[in-house]
Amino acid sequence: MALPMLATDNWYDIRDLANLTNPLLDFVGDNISSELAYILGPLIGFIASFLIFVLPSQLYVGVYGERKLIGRIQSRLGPNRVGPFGLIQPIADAIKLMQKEALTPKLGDPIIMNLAPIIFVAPAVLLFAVIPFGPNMIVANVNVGLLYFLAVSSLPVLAAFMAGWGSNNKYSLFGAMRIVAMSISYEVPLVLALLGVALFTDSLSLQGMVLWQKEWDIWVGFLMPIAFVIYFICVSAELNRTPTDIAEAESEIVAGYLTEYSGMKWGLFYGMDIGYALAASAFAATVFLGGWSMFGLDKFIPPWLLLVVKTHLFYMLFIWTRGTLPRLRIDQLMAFAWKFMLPVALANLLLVATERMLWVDAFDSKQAMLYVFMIVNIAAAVGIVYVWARFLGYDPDSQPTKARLVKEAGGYVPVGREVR
Amino acid sequence: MTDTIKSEPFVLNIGPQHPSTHGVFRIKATVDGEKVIDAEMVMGYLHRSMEKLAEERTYVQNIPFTDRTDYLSSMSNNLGYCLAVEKLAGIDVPDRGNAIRVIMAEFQRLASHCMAVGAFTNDTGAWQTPVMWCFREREKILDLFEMTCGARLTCNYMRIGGVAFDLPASFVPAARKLVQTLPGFIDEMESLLVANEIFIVRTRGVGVLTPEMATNASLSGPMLRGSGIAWDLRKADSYCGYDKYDFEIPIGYRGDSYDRFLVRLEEMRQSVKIIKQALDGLPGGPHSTQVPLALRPPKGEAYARVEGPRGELGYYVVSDEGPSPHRFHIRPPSFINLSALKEMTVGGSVADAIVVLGSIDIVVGEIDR
Amino acid sequence: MEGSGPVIAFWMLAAVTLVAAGGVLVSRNLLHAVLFLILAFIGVAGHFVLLSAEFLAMAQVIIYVGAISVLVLFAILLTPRASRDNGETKAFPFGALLAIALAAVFLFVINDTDWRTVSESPGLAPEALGEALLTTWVLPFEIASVLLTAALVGSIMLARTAEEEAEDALA
Amino acid sequence: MTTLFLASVGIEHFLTVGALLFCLGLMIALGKRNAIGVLMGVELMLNAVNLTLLTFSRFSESDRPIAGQTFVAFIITVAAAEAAVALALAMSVYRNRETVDVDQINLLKS
Amino acid sequence: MAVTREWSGHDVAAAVEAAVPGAVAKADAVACFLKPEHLVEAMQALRTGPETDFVHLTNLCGVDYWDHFEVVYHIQSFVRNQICTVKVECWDRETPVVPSVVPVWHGAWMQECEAYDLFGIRFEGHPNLHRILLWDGFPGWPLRKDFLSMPGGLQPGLNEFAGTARREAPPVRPVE
Repeated sequence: MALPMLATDNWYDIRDLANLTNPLLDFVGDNISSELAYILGPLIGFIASFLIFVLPSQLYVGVYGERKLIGRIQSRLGPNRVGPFGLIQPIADAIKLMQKEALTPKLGDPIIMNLAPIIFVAPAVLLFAVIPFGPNMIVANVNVGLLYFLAVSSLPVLAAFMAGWGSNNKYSLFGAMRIVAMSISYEVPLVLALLGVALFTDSLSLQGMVLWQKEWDIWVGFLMPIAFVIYFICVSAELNRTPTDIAEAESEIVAGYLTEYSGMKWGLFYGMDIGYALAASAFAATVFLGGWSMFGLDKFIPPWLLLVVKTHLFYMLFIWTRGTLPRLRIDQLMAFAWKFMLPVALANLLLVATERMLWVDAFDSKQAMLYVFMIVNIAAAVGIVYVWARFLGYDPDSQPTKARLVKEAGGYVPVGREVR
Repeated sequence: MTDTIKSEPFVLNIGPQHPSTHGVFRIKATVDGEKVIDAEMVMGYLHRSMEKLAEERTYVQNIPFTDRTDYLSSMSNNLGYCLAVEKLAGIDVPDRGNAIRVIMAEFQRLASHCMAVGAFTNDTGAWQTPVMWCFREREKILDLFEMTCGARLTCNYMRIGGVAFDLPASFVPAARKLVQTLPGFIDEMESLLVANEIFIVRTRGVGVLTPEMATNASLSGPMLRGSGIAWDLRKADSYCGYDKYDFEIPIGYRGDSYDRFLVRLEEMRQSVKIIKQALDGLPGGPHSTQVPLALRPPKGEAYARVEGPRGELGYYVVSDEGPSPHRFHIRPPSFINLSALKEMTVGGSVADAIVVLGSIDIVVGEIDR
Repeated sequence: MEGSGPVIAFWMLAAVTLVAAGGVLVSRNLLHAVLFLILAFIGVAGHFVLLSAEFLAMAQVIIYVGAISVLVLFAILLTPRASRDNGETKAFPFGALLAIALAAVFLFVINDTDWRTVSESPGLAPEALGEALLTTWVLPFEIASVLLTAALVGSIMLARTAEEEAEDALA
Repeated sequence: MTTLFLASVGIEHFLTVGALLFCLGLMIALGKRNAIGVLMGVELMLNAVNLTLLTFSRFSESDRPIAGQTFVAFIITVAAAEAAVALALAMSVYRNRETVDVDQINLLKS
Repeated sequence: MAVTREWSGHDVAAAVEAAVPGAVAKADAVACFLKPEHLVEAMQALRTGPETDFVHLTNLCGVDYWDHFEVVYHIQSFVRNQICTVKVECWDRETPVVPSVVPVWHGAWMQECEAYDLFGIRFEGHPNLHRILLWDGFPGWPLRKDFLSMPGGLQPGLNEFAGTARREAPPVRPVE
């Protein structure tokens, strides 16, 4: 697929950092033997992406922003002691964690337990490989980027399981069992939701999806609101964020599979949890929110900056839900995935497939029709959710929200016989 | 075909150190997968033998002990003990003293229910936000306590025959200002949680207590009222002139955890209502009657109880005409409210057990004394 | 397949895959065996990428690593500690002999046959696979979906306890 | 084999890996006592077959190389179904017999 | 003004005598003393009687009067808004035994455990009588008046329980 280039591809044009790295890679390719280039290429890409995206956002917007924002939600200040506005707090935390002793339970499985954080870290970094940051800024433009993302994001579940198993702690085992059971359930509606996107944009590559959205000037998130919401719910379940953080439910099973971890081993889990959340947010920004494109605005603003901003706006949703919602029980979560989200995702897929067929065959790929579809789909989303919820017997207004009031003390008052 | 065998049941220790046991309290739960099939309570980690110690101290010296049983509602504890001794010795309290006692007890109920509601929502998994909001309001109430008696948590404010000091001049305006803002806060909590779908599914039908079960298990307070039994000692046995105030008893529908939560929220509203009336009709006169420091009540016994935030808070005092009580027994509501814990948790999941424990609203200092 | 990149990758992947498979064979702890198995699956997926079948490589990771091995882990968790031993039966030497003999035959055939090969990859995009599945192979495709449904229902029925069946009958 | 064995990778290499993997899987499937262990061996064998099929699809002269990939897709599908059923069977056997040792599952023996 | 009616001991005695003749040992202005052998029966009558209707066991505690123990029950009715005090005397200091009222009120379960823990009063028929606040093997019954003057000169404090003295000659063995 020919990529539409920016106005200039000079190396000093910071709107696309690829302009800067490509001459460097060319130089490497010309002067160094190809064996070394194979090693150097990923290394440069890794360091660049880490510097541009993972490290700064993780430390300063992930950790600091989350703590600051959740502090404001909880009507407190958040970190404000270390450095100006508490900005150096994440670094102070990291130093503190590194100084702590890394404990291993005597009866645990030390190999598995120590291996788990390492296995947990690797996929979080690998996930960013297929996220396009700009027209040329993509580490690996795999033509099955969507599948790659799904495949790699199924690996941390194993690490969490290993952590829970190796700790030889009952709470940890509970957490491991819960995360394994949940990840299988939530993968299904997630894939079905993303299938609709792949169907409509006619691409399995993330860059292709961004280009489609740029071409037709519409965001998939608005075109398929059901898929967007299902993606958000499923991914928050897989990431263990409230309201679905049952695998490390603090008030029930202490910290789930993290109970026995301490020091930097715990720090890796904590940091990479945010790393996964950021990766999932970047994925959502790419697939549903137009990626680095922004209705022509990306001509003037660096596209990678657009993506980063969108990513963090989406990540804010995670923090917001975490700060406000209680946690569901595991059987309720399972029932929600299988009884509610799966049928709704199937209905969405049917709807989207029909529209795609109509759009290509009957309407000859007219842009205006996309906006019509958008309005139809938003209406349909509300309708489908409402109808299916009613079918499952959910009635929001049937619950009393005020206690009954009686004037006089006495014995048992049957329902409906109170005195106001 | 042999009998079907499920996965191995194993014992899960919830506590003594656990984020949701609200202190050093332990449930030995036997679980089968996620399902609790047996629950045994282990307590006593905080036992300080207060009942024994009280037998060696004079009646007045015992008031600070009562602060430290239920450390979240020390005013109510002081009140219950003072009422018992007054009943034993036949001492009358002046009107102003009674009104101040009512104001303090109701503020204490508000502060304690703030903690109860916040901790309960924290147990359901609302990560700290409601707790922090509740703390914010509770701090304001504790500021008032500090203004009155110099202490925030262990107030030691009530005395036999009245209260320790008269209210400072700035108290009434400050209290009025606070009472104006509190209903808004309760509305805020309601809008955050009451109609929250996740909160409802987590608490509806969890830990259901029928009225018969609740009565039989000697429960009291919001636990009893959540099951639909209209029983409030402020109404039934109006001590301290509670019959002068106009308020209502909130009761629940089915006796589940959600009902208990609703009852607590509504009780906060009613407390605000009572405080408003008490502030409006605050009588003049002395705040306390003179009582000899070395009080020697006549031989006999008295059982006085107040409606504490957690339920019926009773004090049973036996006198042998000595300077210290012959027997001093506290009827701790959270201890006795635990009687129904096993019935409520067995059959549910571990997550439900935590919610049930949160809805009981235990204070371990009071359980173990 | 020329060039040092694919060659290095192949040797590394082959080593990882075979060592992991050997680990499944020798590890006495069933859980360690499953973790080795996952490593072997990932190695095979790497081979798929080398063979320019990216779609199938991703499907391999999603299905084998994300689903099947997780399922195996779940089954191990639900059986008690006593049956987590991964020892060998008495028949192991015969099985091993058979397998070694088979391997000898295989290796002989592989090296002795004159394979008529193409040097460059046919370059199959995922679209081609999809088109093949829904045109030429549509009947097997449908049969496979029916099979999956049947397996789903069947495994649920098999794994249910009598107690749960009684509960469902009441509901 | 015109080039050096180590310096270039051809069909033989992939086939060798597939064959060895198949034989290891066979050894596991035939020799393990635990039913779940046996299942792991079978999965490895299926993977080896997949690898071989894809190798032929990539290297063989053919007018329809996609057929190999289609076969692999079907095998993966069937393997998933097979794993689910086999594990459900293991669970069921464990419940009724309290063991997943294939040596002791001998219901048909009188 | 709604005030809970407090029954005098004589009223309770009359009500008990009407239902279970011979169950009352004595009665005074405060409390009605029941005979231990008729305790459960009489309590059941108090609980179910239409006039009495004492459905709620509010408080249960033991009292040590040097020569005998009393177990005090405060029971109340919600519908009739009344409360009364019932007592049982127990004159055997070595092995005090009182019938358990758990069959009547489930709420007595933990309170009887507590009374057993602190006074050593055994409640016959209790489903699971154990030390609830103190640990098993705690020497003596701390709320008894003679706890500090036990043979062996036992004094309160951690040293006494953790040290060697207890291991050599435990002053008072727990009953179980």
